[in-house]
Amino acid sequence: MKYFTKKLFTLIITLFIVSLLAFLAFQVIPADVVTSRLGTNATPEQIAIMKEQMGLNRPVFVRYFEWLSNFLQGDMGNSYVYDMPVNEMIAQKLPISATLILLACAMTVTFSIPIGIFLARHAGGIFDRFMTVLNQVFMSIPPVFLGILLFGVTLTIYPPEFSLHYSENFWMLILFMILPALSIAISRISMTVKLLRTSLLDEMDKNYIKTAYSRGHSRGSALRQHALKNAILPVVVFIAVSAAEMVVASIIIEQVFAISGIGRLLIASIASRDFLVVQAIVVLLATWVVTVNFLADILVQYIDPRVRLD
Amino acid sequence: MIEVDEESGNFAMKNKGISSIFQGKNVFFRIGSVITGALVFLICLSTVWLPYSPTQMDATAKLNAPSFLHLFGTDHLGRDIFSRVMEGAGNTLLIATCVVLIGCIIGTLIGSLTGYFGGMADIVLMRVCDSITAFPSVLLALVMVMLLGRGKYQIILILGILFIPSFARVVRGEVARQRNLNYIYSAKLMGAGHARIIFYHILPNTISVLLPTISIGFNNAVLAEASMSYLGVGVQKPDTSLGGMLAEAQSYLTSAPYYAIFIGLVIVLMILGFSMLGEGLSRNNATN
Amino acid sequence: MLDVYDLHVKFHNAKQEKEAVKGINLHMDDGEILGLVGESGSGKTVTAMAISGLINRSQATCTGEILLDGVDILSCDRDCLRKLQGKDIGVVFQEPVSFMNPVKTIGKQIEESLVIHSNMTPAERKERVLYVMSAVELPNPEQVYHKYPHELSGGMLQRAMIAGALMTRPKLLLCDEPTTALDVTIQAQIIQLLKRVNKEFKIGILFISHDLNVVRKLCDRVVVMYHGEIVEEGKTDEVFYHPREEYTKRLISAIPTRKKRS
Amino acid sequence: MQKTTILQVNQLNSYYTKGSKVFGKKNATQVLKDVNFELYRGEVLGVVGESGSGKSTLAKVILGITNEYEGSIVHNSLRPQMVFQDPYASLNPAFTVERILEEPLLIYGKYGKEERKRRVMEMLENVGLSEEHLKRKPRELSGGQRQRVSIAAAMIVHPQLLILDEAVSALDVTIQAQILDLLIRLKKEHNLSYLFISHDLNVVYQCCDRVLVMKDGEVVEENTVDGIFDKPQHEYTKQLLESAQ
Repeated sequence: MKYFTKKLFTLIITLFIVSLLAFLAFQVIPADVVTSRLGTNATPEQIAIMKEQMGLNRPVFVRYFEWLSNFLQGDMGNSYVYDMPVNEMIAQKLPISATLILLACAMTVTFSIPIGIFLARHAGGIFDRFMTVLNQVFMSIPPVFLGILLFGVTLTIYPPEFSLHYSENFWMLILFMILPALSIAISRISMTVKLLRTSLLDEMDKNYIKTAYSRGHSRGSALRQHALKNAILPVVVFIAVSAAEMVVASIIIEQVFAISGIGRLLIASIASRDFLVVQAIVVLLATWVVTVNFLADILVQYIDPRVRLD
Repeated sequence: MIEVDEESGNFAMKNKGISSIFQGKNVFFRIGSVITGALVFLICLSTVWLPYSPTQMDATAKLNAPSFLHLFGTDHLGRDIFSRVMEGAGNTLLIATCVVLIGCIIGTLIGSLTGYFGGMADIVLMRVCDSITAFPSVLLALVMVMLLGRGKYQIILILGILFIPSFARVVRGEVARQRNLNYIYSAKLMGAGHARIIFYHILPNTISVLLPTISIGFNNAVLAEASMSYLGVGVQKPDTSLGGMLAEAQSYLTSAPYYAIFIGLVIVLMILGFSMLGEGLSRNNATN
Repeated sequence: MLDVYDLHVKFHNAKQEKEAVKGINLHMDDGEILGLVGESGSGKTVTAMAISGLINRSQATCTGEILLDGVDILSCDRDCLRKLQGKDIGVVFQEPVSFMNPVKTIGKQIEESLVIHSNMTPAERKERVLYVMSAVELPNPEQVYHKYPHELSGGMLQRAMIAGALMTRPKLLLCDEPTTALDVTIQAQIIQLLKRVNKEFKIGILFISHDLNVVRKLCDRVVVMYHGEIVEEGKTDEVFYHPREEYTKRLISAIPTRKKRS
Repeated sequence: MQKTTILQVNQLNSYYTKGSKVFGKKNATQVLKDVNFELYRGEVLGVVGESGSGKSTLAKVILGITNEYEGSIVHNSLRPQMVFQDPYASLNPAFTVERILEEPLLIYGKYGKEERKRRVMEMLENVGLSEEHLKRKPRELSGGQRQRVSIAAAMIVHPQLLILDEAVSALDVTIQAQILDLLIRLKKEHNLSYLFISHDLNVVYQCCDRVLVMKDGEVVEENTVDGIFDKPQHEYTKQLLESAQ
C-alpha cells in the first residue's frame, strides 16, 4: 500500500505543477488580451484601466491561487470572446469528446491484446511475415488521413441529417462515433500489437520458459501461463502513453468530422486567442494524461512483485 | 557464422555489426531505405525541376482527374496537384530534418553530459525530460504556438525544442550504462580525460542506439507537422505543406477524392519509409 | 533405465549446418549417478537437451535412439513427449534466478508439474509441495511458498528448482551445471542434497558439468566428451586417477590442484 | 634483497550508499572494514573470499575507480593497471584490437606512428596472438583471446602493478592454465607485482606468494600461501579450504 500512497502523492504534485505551468504560460501574453478587447488603437490609460479591472497587475501567485480555487469549484472564468462562463462551454462539449477518446481506448485494448497473442502464438512463416508488414503499414497511416477517408465513408453511408443531431441520444452518439474512434485507434492498435508480439516472443526465449517446457508445458500453455504476465508489463505502460497521444488525434479527428467537442473548441480558442478557454482545456487534458499514467503505474505494480519493493 | 552456445544449447547467430545490415536479410531496413530513398530523390529533383510550377493556374483544367498530363490531376484552381504535393513534401521534409537536427544535437549533448557526470543536474534534467515526454508533443506545441506564433520557422523551433527530451533520454541512458563498464575504467586508468572518454570511447557505441531514434524522430516529426498544419496552426498560407493541403483537399472529398488521397498517400509513404528504417536499424542492434 | 544409441544432433539454419553431437552411446542403470563432463563446445549440454526433449526441433535435427525405460524420446511426437517431460524426467538448470518466472510465487512454480501431470486437488498439491520443500531442506516452507524468486538467495532458489523437478517422482533427474553459479560452500550443500535425494527417492541423476572436482565428489560413473564425441567412459576413480585417453589426461592435469606451476 | 613496497593500504573503510549519492549516506552498508596490507615489488599477493566479501570493491578503491572510502592508499608504482573478470565487457566493442592496444600509447602521446605500430605488434606476440587478430573486433574473439588482449592493453604501458580481478575465472580450465602461465612469465620478465583476486583457492595456490583471506569486508587471515594451505588459523579459512578440497 505504501507504494500506492506514494504514487498518489506524486500524482497530485504533478497536477499542481502542470496547472502552475499552464497558468504561467498564459501570463506571458496578457497584453494581447487587453488589446484584443479594446482594439489596437486603445490609449495607454485605457489599457491600464482595463488591466486594473481584470486584476491583471496583482502578483502572479495571488492570481494563480485565486484562479486555482475558482477552477476547483468549477468556475473557470468567462471566455473573452463569447463572454459566457468557460465551464459551461466545456461542460457542453466534454461528454462528446470523452466518448470519442474512451471509445478509441476501448478499441485499442480489446483488439490489440488478442491479435498480439495470436500473432506471437503463430510466429514464423509466410503469414506472420505478411501480417508484420501489414501491421507496419497500418502503423504509418496518420489519423488525419485515415479520418478523411472514413469521413468520406460517413458521407455516403450515414444519412445527411443524422450527422447534424447525433448527440441527442446515447446510442446515436455511439453509432456516430464508431468511425471517428476507429480512425484514431487503428494506428495505435497496430503499434500495440507489434509491441505485444515482440515482447511475448522475447519472453518466450527467456530461460524460465525452458523450465516450463521441462515440466511438461506445451508452447501455447507456456506462453499463456508464463510469458504473457511478463510480456504485458511494457504493453500496459504503452497503452497509457497511447491514451495520452490519442487526445491529440481526437482534436484532429474532431476537426475532420466536424464534431463539436473540446478539441475543436481548443483550436478555435487558439485562433481567437481566447486564453482562459485554452488554459482550462489544456489543464483538463493534462489531468487526463497524468491520471492515465498513474493508473498504468498502479496496474504494473499490481502485476510485477519486484516493483512493489521500492 | 554459427556458434553453438554451449550453456543454453540453442545456436546463436553472430554477425558483424552495421556492415551486416546489407547482406543479412534485414527486410525492414531494405524496404525502408528504398521508400525513403525514392522520396528524398523525388523531393530533391522537385527543387530543380517540376512538371508545372506549383502556383501556375490553368482555368480550363479545374478539378481534372489524374491523367497523363497531370499525374495526380488538378485542384479547384487548376493547379497541378503533383507539383504542389512535391513542393509540400519538400517543406514537410525540410521541417522534419531541422526538427530532428535540433533535437538530436542538443539532446545528445545534454544526454552525454548528464549521463556521464550524473549528480544533481542529471536528476533534475531527467525529471524535466520525463515530464515533457509524458505529454503528447503536439499538445505542448499547440500551447507554444500561442506564445511564439505560427509559421514555418516557429514550428521548427517549437517541435525542435519538444524533440530534445526524447533524444536526451535515449543518449543519457546509453551513456550512463556504459559509464561503469570495464573498458571505461581501463581508459581512465590509462589516463584518458573525460572529454576523450565521452567522444572517443562512449559515443561510437552510442551511434547504434541513436540511429533508430533518429529515424523514429523523423517519423514523429512528419506526423506532428502534418497534424499541426492541418489544424491551421503550423505552416501558413504562402508556404505549402502536406498537412495544410490535406485540409484544403478535404472539402473536395466527394467531387475529387483523388486530391486528398494522393496527398495522404505521400504522407503515409514518408512515415512508412522512416518507421521501417528505424525498425530495421533497431533489429540490427538487437542481433549483434 | 536410460539407453542412448548413436545420437547425432545437427544445428541448421539457411546457410550452414553444424553437428554438435557426433554419434554417442550412453547407458544408465536405475538409481545411478552418471557424470557428463567436458569443456564448453563439447556437446554435453546439447546431449542433455536432446535427452530431456528440450531441443527446438525447428532449429536442430536429432537422429539415433534415446530409450527411457523402453520409450524412444526421439521418435515420439509432441504430445507423448509432453507426457514424459516433468513426469518421468525432471530437469534442474544452471542459474536458478533466470530459470524461475519472476512474477509467479515459488509455491506455484514448484507445483507446476503436478498441475499438468496429476489430478490432485489444490489442497493435496500444496501439502505435497510443502513435504518436498522440507525434503530439500528449504527453511520454513510455509512462508517461502508465497515468496517470489527475487526474495530468495541463489542457494534457496536452486533447492526450489530441485523440489520442482522432484514433484512427480521422475525416473531421471537431469542436472545441467546446477552448482556452477553458486558459492563454494553452498555448492557443497547442494551436492550432499543430490546424493541424499538419489538414495531416498531412488532417482537416477545425469549430472552435466565442466567442474571436475564437483563431478568427482558426486558421480558413480563419468563420461568425458570432447567436440561432440565420447572420449572416455568409466568408474569415477578409474577415470580420475588413471585416465587412458590423452585428452582426459590433459583435462585432469589442468584442474587447479595443489601443485606449484613452474 | 631489500623489499620495496609498491602499495600500502591502512585503515581502509568503504561504504556502499544505496540510493543516490546526493542525499548522503542514507542507508549505507559497510563494504570494507579496516583493511591493512602491503604489496612488495615482484610479489603476487592473493586475495581470496566468496562473493560479497568486498574483494572487487577493494580493487576498485585502490585504483580510484570508486572514491567512497576512508583510510590511506599509498601508491609507489607507475601507471597501475587492471584486468577484469568478464572478458566480454572489458574491451570497447567499437574498437578493433589494433585500436585497443594503440589507445594507451595515443594517450601517452610520446610515440610516432611506426613506434606505436612496432610496440603493438611486439605486445601482441608477447601475449600469444598474431597479425590476423589486429583488425578484429572484440565480438569476433573467443573468451581466452579477449583476456589476452586486455592483458596486452594493460601491459603495453609497462605498469609495475597489475590488479587481476578474477581474471581467469570465466575461462575454461585448459585456457585458464595457459593464461596463468602467461601471467607468471610476464611477471618474471618485467619484475611485476600482482594483486591476484579470486574465489578459486586452487588457482590462488598455484601462483600467489602471499594470501589475504577476506570475509564480509574484513581480512580474517594473512599469511604465506603455504602457511594458509598447510596450517590455516581462522575458522572461515578452514571452511573454505575444506569445501574447495
